[in-house]
Amino acid sequence: MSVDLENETEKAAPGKPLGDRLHPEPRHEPLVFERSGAGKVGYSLPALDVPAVSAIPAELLRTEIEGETEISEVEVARHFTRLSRLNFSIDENLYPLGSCTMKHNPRTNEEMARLPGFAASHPLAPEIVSQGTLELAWNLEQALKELTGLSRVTLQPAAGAQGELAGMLMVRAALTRSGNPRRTVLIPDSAHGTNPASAHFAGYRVKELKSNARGTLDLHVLEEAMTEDVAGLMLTVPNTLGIFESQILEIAEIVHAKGGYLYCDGANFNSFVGVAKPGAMGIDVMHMNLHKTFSTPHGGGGPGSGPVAVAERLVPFLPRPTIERRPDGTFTLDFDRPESIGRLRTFLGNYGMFVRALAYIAAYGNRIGEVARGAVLNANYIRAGLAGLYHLKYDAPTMHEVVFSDRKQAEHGVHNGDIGKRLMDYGFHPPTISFPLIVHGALMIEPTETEGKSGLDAFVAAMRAIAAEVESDPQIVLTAPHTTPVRRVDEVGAARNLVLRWKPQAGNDGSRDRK
Amino acid sequence: MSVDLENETEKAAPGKPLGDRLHPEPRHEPLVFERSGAGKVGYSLPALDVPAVSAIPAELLRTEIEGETEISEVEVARHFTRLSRLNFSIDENLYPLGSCTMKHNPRTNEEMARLPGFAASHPLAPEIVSQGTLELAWNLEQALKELTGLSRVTLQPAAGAQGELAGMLMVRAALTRSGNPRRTVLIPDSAHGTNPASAHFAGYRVKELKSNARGTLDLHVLEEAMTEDVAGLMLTVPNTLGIFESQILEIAEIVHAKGGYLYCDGANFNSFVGVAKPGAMGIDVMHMNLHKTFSTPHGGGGPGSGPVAVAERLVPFLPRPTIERRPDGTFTLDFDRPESIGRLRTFLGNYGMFVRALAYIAAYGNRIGEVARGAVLNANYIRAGLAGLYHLKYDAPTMHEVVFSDRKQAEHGVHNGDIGKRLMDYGFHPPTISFPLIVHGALMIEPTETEGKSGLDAFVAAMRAIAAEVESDPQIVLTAPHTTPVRRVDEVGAARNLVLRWKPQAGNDGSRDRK
Amino acid sequence: MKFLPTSDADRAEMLAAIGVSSVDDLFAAIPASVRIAPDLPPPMSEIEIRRFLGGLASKNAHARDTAFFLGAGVYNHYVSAVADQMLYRAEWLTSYTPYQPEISQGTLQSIFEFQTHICLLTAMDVANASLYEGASALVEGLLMSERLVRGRRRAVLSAGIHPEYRETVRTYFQNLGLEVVEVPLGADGATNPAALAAAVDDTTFAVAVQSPNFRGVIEDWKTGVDAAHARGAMSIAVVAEAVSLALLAPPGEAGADIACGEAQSLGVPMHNGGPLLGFLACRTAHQRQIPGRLVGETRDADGRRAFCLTLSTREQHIRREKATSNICTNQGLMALASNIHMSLLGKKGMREVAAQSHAKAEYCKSRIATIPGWRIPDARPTFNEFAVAGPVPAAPLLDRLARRGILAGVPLSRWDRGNDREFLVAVTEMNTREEIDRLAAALAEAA
Amino acid sequence: MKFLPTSDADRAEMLAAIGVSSVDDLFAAIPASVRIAPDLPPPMSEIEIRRFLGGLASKNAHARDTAFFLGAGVYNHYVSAVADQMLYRAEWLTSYTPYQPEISQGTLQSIFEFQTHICLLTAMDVANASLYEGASALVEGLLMSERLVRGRRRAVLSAGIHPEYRETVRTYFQNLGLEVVEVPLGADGATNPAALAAAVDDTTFAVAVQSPNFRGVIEDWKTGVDAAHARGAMSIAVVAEAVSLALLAPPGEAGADIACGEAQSLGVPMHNGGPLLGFLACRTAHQRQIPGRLVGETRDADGRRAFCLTLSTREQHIRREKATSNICTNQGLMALASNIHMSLLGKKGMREVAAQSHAKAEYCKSRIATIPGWRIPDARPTFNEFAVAGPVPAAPLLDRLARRGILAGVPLSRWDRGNDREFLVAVTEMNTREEIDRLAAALAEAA
Ligand SMILES: Cc1ncc(COP(=O)(O)O)c(C=O)c1O
Ligand SMILES: Cc1ncc(COP(=O)(O)O)c(C=O)c1O
Repeated sequence: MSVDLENETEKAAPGKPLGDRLHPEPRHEPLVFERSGAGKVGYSLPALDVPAVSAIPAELLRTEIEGETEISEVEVARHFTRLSRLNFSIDENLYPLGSCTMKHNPRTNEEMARLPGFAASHPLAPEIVSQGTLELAWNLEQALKELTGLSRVTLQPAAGAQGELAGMLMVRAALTRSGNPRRTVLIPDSAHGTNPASAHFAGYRVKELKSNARGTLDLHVLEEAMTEDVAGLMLTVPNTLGIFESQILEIAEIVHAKGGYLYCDGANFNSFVGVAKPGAMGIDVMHMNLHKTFSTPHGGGGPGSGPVAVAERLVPFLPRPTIERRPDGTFTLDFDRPESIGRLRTFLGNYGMFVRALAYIAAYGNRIGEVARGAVLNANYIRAGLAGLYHLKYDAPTMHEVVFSDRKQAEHGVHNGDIGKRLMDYGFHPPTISFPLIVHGALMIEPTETEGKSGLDAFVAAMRAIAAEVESDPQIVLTAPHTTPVRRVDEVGAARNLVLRWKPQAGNDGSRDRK
Repeated sequence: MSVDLENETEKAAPGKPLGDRLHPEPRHEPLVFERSGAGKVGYSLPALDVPAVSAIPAELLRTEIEGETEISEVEVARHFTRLSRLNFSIDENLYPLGSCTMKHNPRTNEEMARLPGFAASHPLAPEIVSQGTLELAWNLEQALKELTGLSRVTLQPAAGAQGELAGMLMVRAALTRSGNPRRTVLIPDSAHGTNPASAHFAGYRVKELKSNARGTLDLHVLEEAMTEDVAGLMLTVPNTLGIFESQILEIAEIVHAKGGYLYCDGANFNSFVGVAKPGAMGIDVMHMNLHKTFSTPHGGGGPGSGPVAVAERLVPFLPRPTIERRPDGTFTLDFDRPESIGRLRTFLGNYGMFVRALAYIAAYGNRIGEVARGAVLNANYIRAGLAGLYHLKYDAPTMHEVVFSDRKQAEHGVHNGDIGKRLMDYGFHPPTISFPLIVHGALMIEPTETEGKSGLDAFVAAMRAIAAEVESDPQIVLTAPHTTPVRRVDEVGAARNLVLRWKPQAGNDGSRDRK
Repeated sequence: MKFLPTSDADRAEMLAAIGVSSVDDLFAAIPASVRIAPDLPPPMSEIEIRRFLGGLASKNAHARDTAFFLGAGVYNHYVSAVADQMLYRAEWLTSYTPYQPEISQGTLQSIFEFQTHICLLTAMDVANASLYEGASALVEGLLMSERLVRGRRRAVLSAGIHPEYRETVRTYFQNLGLEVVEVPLGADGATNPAALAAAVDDTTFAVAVQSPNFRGVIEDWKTGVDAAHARGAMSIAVVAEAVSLALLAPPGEAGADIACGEAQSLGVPMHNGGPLLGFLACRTAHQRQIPGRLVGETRDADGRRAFCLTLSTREQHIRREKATSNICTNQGLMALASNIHMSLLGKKGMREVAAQSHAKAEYCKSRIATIPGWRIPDARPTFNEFAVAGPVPAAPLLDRLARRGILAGVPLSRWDRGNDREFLVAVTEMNTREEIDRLAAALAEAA
Repeated sequence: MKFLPTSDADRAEMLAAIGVSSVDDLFAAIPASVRIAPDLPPPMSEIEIRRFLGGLASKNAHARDTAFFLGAGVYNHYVSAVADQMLYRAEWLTSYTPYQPEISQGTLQSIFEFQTHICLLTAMDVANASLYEGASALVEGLLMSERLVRGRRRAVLSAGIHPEYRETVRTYFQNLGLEVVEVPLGADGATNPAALAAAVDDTTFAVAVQSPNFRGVIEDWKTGVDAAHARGAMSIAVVAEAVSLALLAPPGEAGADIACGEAQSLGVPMHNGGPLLGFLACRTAHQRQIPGRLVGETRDADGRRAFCLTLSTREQHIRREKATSNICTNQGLMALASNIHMSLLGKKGMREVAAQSHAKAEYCKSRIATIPGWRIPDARPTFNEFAVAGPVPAAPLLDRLARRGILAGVPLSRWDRGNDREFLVAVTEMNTREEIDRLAAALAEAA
């Protein structure tokens, strides 16, 4: 806006805030229920071509679904298009949400997943007419085996967290067979929250291991904790600080020496996929997030897919069924797995993600290590660009993400959350700020390999500009964002005064938009 | 933005415009060429599986395409997503661009048009493996015949303007066969520019007919002009003022009495489709815009499709080929049409639009008159809402669109273009302002039937608010828009200093973004 | 490589800025012995990927090229092109969990609307943002119940619950010291109220019943509610065919404490069994024990309505091993698809889909019932799926019919080896009378 | 009706506000005698539309389920999923011609980029925003030439120009007092320079030559340019297979005044022959006579780069019968598709597509040339399409092969009844060697 106009309109409508005068349109989109109106319809169905029979006794029937919509297709299309425009996305700009691996989602993969032979197929169709779906899943397992260097893979878990649970249940089953399931699982204090939660749901107590001053695990800390009551260690590789445990081989030895299992949280596999093999590191079991490393889209919070790769000694315990290739080249499901932990969900898993992930792996083939190389290069470039301006608690070598903190900015009363909000004004998504818990005021930045130098430069420039604003103009950062569809949202108020749904009330169903 | 912050940041960074301080991100998207960089690629191809032969002499070969892109898929996806977000669209809000019929585009129709059997089919495949494409086109012709009440339809013209030309060429061919092609075509002064242009390219001189004070054609004006040197009258029904020529039957009689043909510009068919039949009105030939009445998407300027329906006596002259159903129910192309005007383009026409239009007609079926009823209701509702505030030059009954003018606002120095720009700030697309030429300062508003009452109310409220601003605060209107991705664009400068393409220069190919 | 936007010149500049001479230097922390390149084929081009995966896709029978009667937890219902194409939008497809509300209002509002739809359909108070799918949703419902009724270790499940849901419960329960009791179905195909009540005791924390049950039979929610509440246990209503909620009395009205299950049939394609769409709804009193994400309404700094994730102190990223669940990523995009679908269908459409599915299933049932040698074993009313028993082993017959383009049903032997004659037939608004007649004719031939 | 968002209550309120009692009252101006309801079937639901049109689609052979060698103006080239899916975005799909630049910068910048791509490929100075397709693009090029060389009435066309383009020219010319002279091809399949030059005289306003010509033969642009310029006529280069521009010497370098034709093969699916993508490029000196829309670069009120439609005084909405063309709606969305496609392929990819198409065509040619009874009639080099002459009538043979899943080519008898033995075979990067071998084997069988 030009300064002239500011004066001009100030004269014309004194007292009214400038923004309101210039931008009269309410950016607010009513709830779909508030757009409802009696008599409108958004669907069409064929006329019933059989007798309109109901064989259901009246007492088992419901009345009208009070409050449900009556709305036209036109309005629904517009509603969701408008809503979508309130979202930030990878295709808008750099999305450096650490630990989330927000990379480009290839569109071919979307096309493939929507082929009727996949999207309109049914998991319980006879195997003789499902050979393609089985072969695809089998192929994906082979590829993940090769990339992990492990013996077999289950594709069943619906996301990383369910993969963790599956993995720990297999560990427990193996230990149980050896006579003692043990009681404790070791987890470093830098780990993601799903690790302790999953260990808990596998029936274990969690013992937290303190990271050392380099952000990694001290061998003597591990040695001390690693008793014969410990089922295993859940290690994120590289860890959530983006630091690779360079003593990984020693770590594995210590765990194995006590009969434990080394679990790898593979959420960060993007930093070494195709470069190094977890199996060779002594890892016994590892989940992968297809929605991270293998670029299946995050979809605003899923669906994900969390395959788990295991070493030979855990194979008997894999979830049921496994996918097998018969000598004649046909494929079949094997339910006859007596030591299996059972199933974690219905059917084969988030199959649509398998299609996308296999397409992704095929596109890279034996050059998939370039993913990791690009990711690590980019994170290090950002680190170089911001070093000195933001505090780096742990300065060990950075892999795919770098975790700064707000320590310098906090002196001016500005915190990591504020910096994140201000980044929005610069056109970027904030970094992860909610963890790792061991970095107070964390700014966990993961650019991924699908960001080019000019984008990284712009991001670094924005972070530098914000660092300068914190000194010259902290208020602008503290009150950020200024340019987003809504201003800073009251999250405390949301939790205090819970409103978790819309409720039909006389008059608000289809009545005018709420302000 | 809050007033507090304005003061606050003004203190912190005096002199710098507030908007720049709050909104530091340049909203500008570089050209795709400016994102290029040596060594990047955005495609993948299979390895060549035949010998890498070239049989082309060196002098017929080119060197590298200087300036062409080298860019990754990731960047291209982001570039076009970002660019798209600079566009207004129907799915964002009311798009009342008069004469353009910006209605909802059903998504089923997109799905159907992309079926491989249509989108990946070839117009020259043998008819024995193209029966589906032929049958669909034949079906569309039947439906358009029924809706127009005329005898046959050619689907070939690529848009309305080409349909006009096809229609006038048929008129000319018929007259030529009767011995005299005649020299003149009559066109009311309210007509769209394509009418005279098309008449011209059909080899006719144009004689403009002055509209009367009611915005329609006076019978005596027509009678006087309608000599035996006149090939026909090109009439838009209803006309571009949204007014139906209630003397249409008398008009037809006058034209026919002199051996002329009545051409109907059917761009406004949306206002009476399914309600009345042009054939019954005495219309001899009429084009339709599938991208208006039949909801095929406008695509930012096409593709369109402009089928032409004709009365029996023009059938021999239809473009070649026609689509025929054989007695055995199979379909074939008939090229053997000796009196045909020939062809206007390759193949059958914009076939993808046929698929969409047929899907649309099928969805309404015999209830298609509701389209017209809704469109006319909505236009009249807007008229009622704005009457008095904006000047209405012609107050004859309104069909699907209403044409106000800026006469009242011009007294305050505000013109139709300014009002349109200001509407953008209220979240709406401007009305058509470039025509009809007989309304000075026109505001030609066509809401279409796919807009609900709440949207119309919001639009009326915005127009009323602007009318008030024009009196209280004209500057804010004159300098509008204020909230769009770019501010008011210098169109005069563009024409004066023509820059019609990017040019490769040493250093700007892949170099940093231009400001 | 088309997904990598770094030119050679850029890479060189970046390495210089970092201060290393090659990208490999950045991997120094990884022991050399484990740096092993994968043995994979060379990169495949887009054209080859389409051939490769298109070829695999073409080997599968699917709902668009067969007469299709498969169900058993995944149903072939109508999905509008609007819902389908909306998911292509990058703003929905490529965004993350909406941690940052200022730039995620689209996703947040959509989840809020989804939560509302689920509440309206189930007649419950609160619903979460989605769970993985039906089986794990039941697990979460059970674990939530256990937290709410502390000290009890036993869950009573009707055997009418989908067998894969029950198997999943056993997987999750096996190491938590929790016990499952299954109550077999009566001869009429429904849960026997007396048998269910008898299985519940003071150690029972939850009673779960599915309706329509796995055999398609409509259960009375009160059976489970009464049995549970009589002993102070939580009552869980399980739904595997959510379309039924539009026609049948909802669990909330019958007093269920938790309603959970699978909402795939409300707008999500079958996807060969995943991604599906788990849901869980409960009473306000229990909302702080609900697993998974929740979106709440609030205000922004200017006082405008806005939405954000809320009650996250229940979740793993804050409460770690004490969280209500380990779930993190859920089924966001599928919840969006379902929100769009439910919004389009609305009050009347959801009911009409349900009513048509039921009427067509009844027609199908009556056709099969009259074929000599075939019977409908369950006497109780069904919704849109039912068991049939034939004169020949089911699985080989179903294979033969599949080869002829009829996916006639799901053999119960898949979960119950001894039961080799029965299979489930599911019918929806997508089936035509002609297809049903074709199925009946094919079965008649087989008899 | 799901496309109508007006509830009954809304309608009543609206009628009241308008002051009429029924919607029918608003149609009073239309004579009652012509108000006739159409005799159409009842509305079809979305499910039925999918069945109806899906059924029609399934009757057609197409490029994804056959060995595909059809061309003759429409080619089966690779289109990336990025280009395809981008077109779904409402912002591209449902917007109008960008009359209002402040809210149309996306479309405007894309057109500006498209114009640039066309200029780079053709080596011309200026290109427009698109025309309908190749044939009408040639017409526009000719009419533009006539305006620039006032007073001349004759156009000389090589017979190597696509027959449907030539037919279209005759349709447009018939009433404008303009004359067409066609110069037959030489026995080697190329335009004969001497014959062409001889056909040009001082009444000639333009000379048009197509390369690769309709038989696939590569012409030397200089043939047309020299013949035209020798007599002061405009030289028009016609392109029907735009992929060739990435490999062959561009018309601009040879001195052509206008380059025009069909750009479908650069990113637009075949669409059964439409929508396609006409283009026209010219010299700066002639830019004020160019037909169709043009986008120019300019500034906004804040001095930032912006784009807008420009030189609209050439166009019908301002100049009416004196406009450079009657075109209004053009092929906007296809120009976007092509811009995305060309941007993705870029410098290297466009060349590689062209080189692969050529190499595969050469392989195919050499395979067919060795089959007894079959010959390649044209001696001159071809790009990716060529005529073959066989021992049996072409059309029935092509029908037989089509039934076996091989769309082997386009019979020349379609445009030239007497020529019943020849057909055109087009080969692109989409064809595999296996398909080519299959084609050769099938032809060998037929011999
Ligand atoms: C390090 C880490 N571990 C585990 C998870 C859990 O994975 P998911 O969200 O797929 O369940 C995540 C992601 O959110 C993560 O970042
Ligand atoms: C009244 C009228 N006639 C003719 C046309 C030309 O149609 P088209 O743009 O499809 O060529 C238009 C639309 O632009 C129009 O509004």
